[in-house]
Amino acid sequence: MTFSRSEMMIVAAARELRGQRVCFVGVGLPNIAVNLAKLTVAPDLELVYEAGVFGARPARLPLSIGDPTIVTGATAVTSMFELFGFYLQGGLIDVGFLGAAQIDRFGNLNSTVIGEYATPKTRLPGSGGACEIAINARQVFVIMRQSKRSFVERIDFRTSPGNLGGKDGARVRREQGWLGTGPSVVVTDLGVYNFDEDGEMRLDSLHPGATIEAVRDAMAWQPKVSPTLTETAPPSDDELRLVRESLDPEGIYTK
Amino acid sequence: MTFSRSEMMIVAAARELRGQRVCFVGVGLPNIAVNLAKLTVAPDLELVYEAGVFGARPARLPLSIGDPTIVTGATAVTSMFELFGFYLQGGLIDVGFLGAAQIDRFGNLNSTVIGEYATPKTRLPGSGGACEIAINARQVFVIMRQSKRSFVERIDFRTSPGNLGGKDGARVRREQGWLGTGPSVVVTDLGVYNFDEDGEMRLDSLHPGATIEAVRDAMAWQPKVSPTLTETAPPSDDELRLVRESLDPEGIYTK
Amino acid sequence: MHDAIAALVRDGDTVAIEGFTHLICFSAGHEIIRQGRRDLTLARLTPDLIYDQMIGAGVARKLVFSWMGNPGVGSLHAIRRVCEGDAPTLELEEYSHFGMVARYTAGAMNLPFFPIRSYFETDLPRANPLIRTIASPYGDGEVYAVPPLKPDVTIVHAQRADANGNTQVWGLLGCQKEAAFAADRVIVVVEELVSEDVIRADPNRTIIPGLIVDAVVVEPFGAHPSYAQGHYDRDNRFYLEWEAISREPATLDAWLDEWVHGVPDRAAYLEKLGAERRAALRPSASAPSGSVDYGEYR
Amino acid sequence: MHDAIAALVRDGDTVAIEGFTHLICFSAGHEIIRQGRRDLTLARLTPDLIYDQMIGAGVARKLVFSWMGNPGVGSLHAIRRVCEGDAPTLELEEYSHFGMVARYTAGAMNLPFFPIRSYFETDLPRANPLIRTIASPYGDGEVYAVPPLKPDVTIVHAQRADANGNTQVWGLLGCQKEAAFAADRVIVVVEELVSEDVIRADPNRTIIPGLIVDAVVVEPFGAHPSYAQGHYDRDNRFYLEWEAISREPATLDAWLDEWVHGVPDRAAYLEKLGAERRAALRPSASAPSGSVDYGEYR
Repeated sequence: MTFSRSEMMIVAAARELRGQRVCFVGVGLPNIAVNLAKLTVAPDLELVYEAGVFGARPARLPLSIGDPTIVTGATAVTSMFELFGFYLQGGLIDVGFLGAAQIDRFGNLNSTVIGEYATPKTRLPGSGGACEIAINARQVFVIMRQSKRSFVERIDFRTSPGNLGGKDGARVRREQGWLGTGPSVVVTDLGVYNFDEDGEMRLDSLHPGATIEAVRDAMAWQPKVSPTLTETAPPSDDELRLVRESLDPEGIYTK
Repeated sequence: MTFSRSEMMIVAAARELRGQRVCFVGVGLPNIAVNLAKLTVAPDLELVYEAGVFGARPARLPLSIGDPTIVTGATAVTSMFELFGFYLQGGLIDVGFLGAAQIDRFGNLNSTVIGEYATPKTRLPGSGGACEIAINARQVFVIMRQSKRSFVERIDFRTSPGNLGGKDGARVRREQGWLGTGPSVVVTDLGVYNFDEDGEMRLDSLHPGATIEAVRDAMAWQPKVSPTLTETAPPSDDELRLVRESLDPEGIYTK
Repeated sequence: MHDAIAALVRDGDTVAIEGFTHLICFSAGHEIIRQGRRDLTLARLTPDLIYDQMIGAGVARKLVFSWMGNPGVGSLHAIRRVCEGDAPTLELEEYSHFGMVARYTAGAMNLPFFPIRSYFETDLPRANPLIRTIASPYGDGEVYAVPPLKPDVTIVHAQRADANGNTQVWGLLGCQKEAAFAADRVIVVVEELVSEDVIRADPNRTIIPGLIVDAVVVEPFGAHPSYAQGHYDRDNRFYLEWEAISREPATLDAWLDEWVHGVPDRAAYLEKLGAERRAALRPSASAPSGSVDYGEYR
Repeated sequence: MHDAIAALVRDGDTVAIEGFTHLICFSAGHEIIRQGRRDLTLARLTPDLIYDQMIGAGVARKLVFSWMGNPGVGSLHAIRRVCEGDAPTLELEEYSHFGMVARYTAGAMNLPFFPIRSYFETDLPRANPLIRTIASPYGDGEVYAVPPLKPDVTIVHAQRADANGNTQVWGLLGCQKEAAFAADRVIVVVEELVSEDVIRADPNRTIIPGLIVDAVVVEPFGAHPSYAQGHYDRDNRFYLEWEAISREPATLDAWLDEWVHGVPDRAAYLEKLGAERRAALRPSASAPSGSVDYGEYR
């Protein structure tokens, strides 16, 4: 079957969840990716929704992070104090998903402002729970579409810390007692990146049809490329069917 | 009707609750006094049980502070985090009741040890919630039977702060931002004490049959006596009937 | 609602209409607009459409928040208009979700601060100097502190309460409890007024005691276009439409004229919305919790 | 129970059997005695009879607590024997109720401390140097801090759970949730094992998610002589009898021999207790919570 770049991105993100246990879920792309993973590579994945739901069994694709369909039939509903305090800060979350308006080569993220903080060109939503996920989830997966405007040399505001200045990132996290080890994967519409020993993004896999030139055109720095760069396996018919028929039948996120 | 000294003590304590709104309840004497007040002088009194119950409607006299009868039919049950954090420390409690093994003239209380802390002659229960009630309830009422062993010159351990060193008590409380103004009444089996402007206990009312000499024989210091010392009105027949028939029919606390 | 807002919400107050996606009391926000309150400080984790409407209507001078967007849809344009560019007219005080929850919790507990493990190595403490570090007294490093938030008024929507304000909620709990205990005054707005016996049958379900409640308002569908678990669904169509309505001051004003100033109260709003649209938002079937036994102890 | 304790409770562990007067898991305590664990640090707000029995049996070297008594009756004599006089053999670490709750909460939240407004002008910080002052970073004075408490094992008794350990409780909640989230390992002991559907019908009733539970043990009446709301009452007769039993080492040992070492498990204990005594503890009538509607959203 043919597939869109968004579909490839979702499928690639879902596959990264193999072997993971507890995932913090936001709405939109991460929600679809996580639910696809649960139906395919990670049947035992436990989902924790930011709105305070554990063990959700949504009867439809949730339209917002607090859709009533994630509550009915769930295992547990908790206050946000407990959700953020006991589940996230308490260290129970293995993987948190983040997106942002800007990312730098070390995986630091901006979802607060474009321009100066006091007089912004564009006022973005702000942290929400993002800075908490970045610090307290054991690992962070990033899903973002690539462009020169979003993959930048310098982010305008650091909302969610990634590997900080690169080499020193792991040390700072350890010394300050963070539970999270930071971003481990960035999945885009063009490829999949991991982080090298300097804490810098490195292109490890190119999606079918994408080229290194297309990747370079869609980011503001010269990316490191793995010597063993591979091509991402295209979405299988099963994966596509699940996305199209069950997870996003109206194509809200995947067109 | 004739009455016991314990009955007089309970009735006198209940009468002190006139006009009060929200009362923190422990089990035993305070429980009976508070429930008597609700049936007589303070029908609108709201009871908050230390175990986490608001608006209890016990179908029988609760045997312990966590008796299931205070739960069934209550208005709200809360975790202890909320009970102590939101209700007590949050400032919603108008009156807390305390007893102790020792009290001094300034209303400081000991319920921890007799003797040295590390090698005690008698190990008492400890604070429980007492130090929190003493600091955070807007006012504290004390109910204790008098004796030279319990009304002492110097308490062995300060579990619950009263008026501290006397004069300076109110200032220290204010400067440290305590919500509570400290002890306002001490009801014993012999009389009722209030606190004077120096923060010292002052005998204001003698129970029927008690004398100043009996009071002096039952405490280790020379008590101040109000120039307008009165005699406590004896328990009315109604008050006694309520105590004997409804609140403590087996005479556990009132004999 | 008119009387509760008139009596309890004053110009210059800090007001929190809480509820995380669930039980957002739009009807109270609309009444505040109708009564023309000014200079409010509005606090909420997610300003959502209700604060976009209120700020678009000019009731506020300041916003305290953690995530500003139209969830699942896009932007809050009325708010963006007054905080972007060279001369923002709305003051912002910004935290993260947990920071806001911790602030309400500190307020409810009468604590001078609440410690959390957020904000490390971010620009947020620079943007908001009230986010400060605090050293552990056990020699094991620093965490961040946020200050207590004590609203003058917290407004909570709920499925049910009794006449004394004892309030029960199921589904997402957000931080309504913390925000209510932190507040000086509390307004509870309910889908259903029930007898005391209904509340007392299940005391563990009570999240707010009448003790701290100043007014109980009965307004079914008062959380529309957000939702009330078991009563009605989120009206997602309206959330989508808001994107266009809020994009221009003129369309926003026209909407306010029609749907807020143009109706005297929630009942009129609901009539205007129409029975059909309301019916379409009802759950497709019931999903009963089942009953547990507290036991009689005599 | 045998297997859960054998696998999850080790010599030297810090163990918290929580439950404030309600749902105190005596059966787990007895199994720990039977298996001869040593050098435990026992944590609990109110040691109650269960820790008097365990400390009398010699399993512990240290007690972390806030109120030590036989509630409504008198003293815990076995504990007093080892902590009074010139050569106490039990180490005590003492807080107040809220201090203990705050410690579990800090443990559950991975905080280095929890701030509370207790201990001002008392002798408690002198008696326990882990109670320390901390200055507010907002210049408005000092409060006290307590350190996190992270038990190696927390044991919680509950009315019901599913096979995955998703646990529901009604009635007094104590601080079981905080103690469970703070722990490395969690054992849940229930009156009734229910299907997942029962739990999922009322997700707001779940206080502990299976995610943090290592073992589920089904033992009806496992909290006797404490109680389980809706299932059975406190056996006050036993609390009264304990006063005499615990007063002398000989009577205590005889009781342990008969009721702990002398029975292989809880079923045998209950049989020994007798059907009549158990029946007398049942609630006099049922008091149903009633059902609420979560609604189906498809």
